[in-house]
Amino acid sequence: MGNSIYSAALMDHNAHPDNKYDLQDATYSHDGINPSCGDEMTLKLKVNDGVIEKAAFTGHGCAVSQASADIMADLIEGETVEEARRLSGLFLGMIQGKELSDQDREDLDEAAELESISRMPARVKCAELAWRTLDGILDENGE
Amino acid sequence: MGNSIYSAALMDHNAHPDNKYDLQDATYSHDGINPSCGDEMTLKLKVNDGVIEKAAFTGHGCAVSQASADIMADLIEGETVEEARRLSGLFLGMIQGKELSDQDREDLDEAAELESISRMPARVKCAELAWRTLDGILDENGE
Amino acid sequence: MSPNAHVTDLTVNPYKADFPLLANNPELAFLDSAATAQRPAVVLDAQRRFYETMNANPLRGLYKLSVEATEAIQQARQHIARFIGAPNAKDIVLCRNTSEALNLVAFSFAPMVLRPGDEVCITIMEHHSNLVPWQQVCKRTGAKLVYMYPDKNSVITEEEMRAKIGPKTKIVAAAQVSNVLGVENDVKTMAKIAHEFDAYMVVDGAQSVPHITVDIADIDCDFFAFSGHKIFGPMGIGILWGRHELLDAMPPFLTGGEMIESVTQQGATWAPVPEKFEAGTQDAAGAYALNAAITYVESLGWGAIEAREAELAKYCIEQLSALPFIRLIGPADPAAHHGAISFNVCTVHPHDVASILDMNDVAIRAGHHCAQPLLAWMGIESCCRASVAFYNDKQDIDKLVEGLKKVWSMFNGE
Amino acid sequence: MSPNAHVTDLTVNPYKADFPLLANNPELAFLDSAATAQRPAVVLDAQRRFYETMNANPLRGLYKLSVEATEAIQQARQHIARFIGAPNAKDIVLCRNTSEALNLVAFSFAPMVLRPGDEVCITIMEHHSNLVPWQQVCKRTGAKLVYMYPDKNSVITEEEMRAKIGPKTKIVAAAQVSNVLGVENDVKTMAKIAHEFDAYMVVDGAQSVPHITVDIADIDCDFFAFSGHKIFGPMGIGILWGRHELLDAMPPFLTGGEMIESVTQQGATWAPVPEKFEAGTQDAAGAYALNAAITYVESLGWGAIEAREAELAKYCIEQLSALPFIRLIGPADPAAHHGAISFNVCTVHPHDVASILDMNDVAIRAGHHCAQPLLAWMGIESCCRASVAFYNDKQDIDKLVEGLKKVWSMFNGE
Ligand SMILES: Cc1ncc(COP(=O)(O)O)c(C=O)c1O
Ligand SMILES: Cc1ncc(COP(=O)(O)O)c(C=O)c1O
Repeated sequence: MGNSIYSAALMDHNAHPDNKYDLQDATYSHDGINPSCGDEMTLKLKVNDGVIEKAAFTGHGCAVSQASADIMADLIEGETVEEARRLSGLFLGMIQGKELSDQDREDLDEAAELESISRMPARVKCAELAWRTLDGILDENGE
Repeated sequence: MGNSIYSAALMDHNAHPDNKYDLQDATYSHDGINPSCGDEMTLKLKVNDGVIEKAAFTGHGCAVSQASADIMADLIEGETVEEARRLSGLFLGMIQGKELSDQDREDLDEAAELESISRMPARVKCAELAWRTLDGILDENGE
Repeated sequence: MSPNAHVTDLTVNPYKADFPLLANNPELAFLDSAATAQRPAVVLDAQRRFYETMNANPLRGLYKLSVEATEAIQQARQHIARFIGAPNAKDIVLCRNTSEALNLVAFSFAPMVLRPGDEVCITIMEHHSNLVPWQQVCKRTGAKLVYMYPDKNSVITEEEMRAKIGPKTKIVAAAQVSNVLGVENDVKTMAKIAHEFDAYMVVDGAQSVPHITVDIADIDCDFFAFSGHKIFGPMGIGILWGRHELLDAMPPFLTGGEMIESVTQQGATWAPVPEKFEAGTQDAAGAYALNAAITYVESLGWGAIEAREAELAKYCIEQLSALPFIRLIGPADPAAHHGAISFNVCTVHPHDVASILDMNDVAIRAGHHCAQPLLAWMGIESCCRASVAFYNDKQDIDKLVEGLKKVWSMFNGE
Repeated sequence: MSPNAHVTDLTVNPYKADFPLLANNPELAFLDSAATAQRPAVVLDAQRRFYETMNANPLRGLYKLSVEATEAIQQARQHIARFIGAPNAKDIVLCRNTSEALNLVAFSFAPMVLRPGDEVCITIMEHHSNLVPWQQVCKRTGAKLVYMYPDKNSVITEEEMRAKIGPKTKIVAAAQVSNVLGVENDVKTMAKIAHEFDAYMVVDGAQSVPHITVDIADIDCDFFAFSGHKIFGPMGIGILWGRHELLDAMPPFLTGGEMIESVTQQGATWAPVPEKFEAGTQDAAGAYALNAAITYVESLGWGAIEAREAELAKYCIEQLSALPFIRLIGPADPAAHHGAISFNVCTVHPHDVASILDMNDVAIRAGHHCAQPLLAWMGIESCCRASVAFYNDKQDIDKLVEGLKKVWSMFNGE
């Protein structure tokens, strides 16, 4: 499974998703769906003064979607809404096959490790689910 | 043009269709159409006491349909309705590729010369038009 | 030695050589034939031969090529009719796929018989293509969509049929073989009960035609649909058979060239069945190649195909049952499976299973299999499906089992 | 010597060798490309390559083959979009043929905008496939079907457009190139006028795409349809392009597998454009081969194709005009012809002409050409049509002329 998408980091986030729980004092909530497989996810954010203080998700999905969501939540917690949007743009670009600069890679941190999924078109939607749901939540709430 | 469908008889009937005119004292009239080309024909019969005293047609069509109609009118004039139906059955069978017996061939007379059209599927409908219209006219009038 | 002994010996595979993709990829275990089958060389040859020797627009021309193209279509209709036991080749309508065929029935036939309050009765195991069109027509006509459910052996019992089909029922529609459970539904009894109530029976044959002998005269249904690409023919061609009186009485669906009798500026009349339902240029090459696919299937013989597929299902289910982390979905009896064998790997999502199997050259499907209502009813979101055809062998199943063991150890290892 | 000098030399034909059917039948003068074109070997190779190396059900699978099949479709969409000047590959909807594409617009889009008393405006020279669907939707919605007529040069003038397109018009639909007259309609001006009145412009590109550079961004139409089989691709695949906002707002047409987002027992939501309009398994092999056909056309270059076809039309019309018994139909100016050249032989029915030409290895079409209202308006029941593509040459035209002389002498000889 050398260059497989199932890296140690991904397997670990999937097995122990620290951010997979029902966030009680969320300000925003949004459902995402991956129609090709029926996987669903509910993303909840606690946003205060333009800063994402907490991010958590529930739902069901494959290891790729679960790990991607968990990594995303880690990444955006403590970031401004604006920065979260930028990171989401970087991530979705990467998954669609855009080259990352070294700076981008640094900014995406662990999320950059999912880059190999861009070469597995069938799994791209799994990796995107959380991030698209993030874009949805921000759009919906005029953030 | 050796074994072509354009026999001398066919060309002659096409050029001089004795039975192509508007029959004035017709008892029955029926329109036939060949949808694949839009050709139309009106067949008129004067039937008296179960005998076809006169048969004539008008309309437009190719040499095959015109000659076939003219030959048919020659053949059925003076025949009983019943006999005309039988002849039509023979003719349509032949055009669809059925073998004729010597007796059948004799009964169909000149119409039997159109047999080669059975090997030209694209022209079968042309040859059939008059005969199908004949069947239609007899059905319609409960003959 | 029975005449079928060699075909049921799964260590021997005389079939793969006929299928270029399989022959060229000996390491591949292709277990997704229920989605689309592979094509034997004779089918690809036929498709090419059409374009190289008889290519012209059928129905339109008066020259030899066009006549040949027209005859290619007529011969295909005749062969397809014989193959499914249809009395008349004229009632074989060329479509794009099963989905389009079923939509044709839903758009053109259903509104003739459905009034507000009437019922359409289908099974919970329908593929979306034999489900969503009925939802839509029920919405348009004010009819109600009623479901039949299988028992614990995946059987829709006669009792269940009689509980759901009744005087309000106008249309009953069911898959002859389920693409998820693999079971054969008793569509003959459904048709009988439907007819007792003057309802019409629509059979989705997409998954039955590739695996069992189909005789629509025996089923006594009113419509039957299937896809060429699932029975080793090309993509882009599907078939609708309908009872002649019904096809005759139905208005056309798609309109345009070839399906008319005559057109004026403000009106049109229609060609007879089947042309009435075939607007525009038909895929004559596809029909010709489908004809070749049926010839190929017949050359193998249904006895051999059914015997080998039964053996494959038996071996596959035995092997999967021996894996403690596999939960089988559908009937436990291998004899009840026709092609499809669905399952899940405990704690591992089907997408991950499929991806990891793919890395091991095993192609299966994972997801909702276009049967979301069935999966929801069974309480699962998705599952894995391995589907077999006669060209599979022991090695394919063994690779599947080996791959599944890897999946399990990756997610639960050490 | 101009770079195109060799292509306009009709005694030289480097193209026939690319087309197996033509290469294998050197005696055949194939002059019916407007009905369906011949396919170059590269297209047949592509179709076969799909089945031999990437055959799987697109969109459904998670394994490599299926991903390749899906990519084959996506790449085809991208190439098709570039080819017709569409801004976004996502708005390329796979259909069976032009007829189905136009029916999709008539069934799914037209009811959104048509109210009783509204008008749909088409030209009298439409193919039945861009005519009967509008008759039908007008009947269903209570709208009126209005016709634009050409002047004596077969031109639909701006004056005529403005006389017929007005505040009541909601949809204007026209062929970019007529399959009978061969003329190019000024669909760009039609679109402009339609938009002045907030109406939508539908262009039938079946006969334009094979002969002229098409740029839908320049035309500024709202929908554009064409068929693969007329542009050297396989049968069974056609394309609808639509403006994204419109496709997005339209309800689906055919429903079933692949076009859904999610399905419950009593309802469903739809996938995004274009999948929303693609129910069931698509002809991925057809899309892949159509992609190859477009690559082939582009490798020849539009300059060369247009130059050669102009020369063919010129030579053909010159030769036919020199026969006193031929009555040409359509514009006298050869430059106005794109592919189709229609005519009649005095006193001889077109069917007989076609049959006799066939005996002389010349394939033309005879009949109403799926344009009965046009023919009725011109006061004829049927006519002959020779249609050329770049792979034709001087010999083809000479054989036609020779054959026509035989026709004449057979019917009027001695
Ligand atoms: C102008 C025009 N429109 C539409 C069509 C219909 O195309 P198809 O038969 O591929 O649906 C044709 C083909 O004959 C045509 O010439
Ligand atoms: C039972 C069943 N019905 C209908 C279909 C739809 O067939 P197609 O995609 O060829 O339209 C399928 C194919 O997956 C199927 O399995």
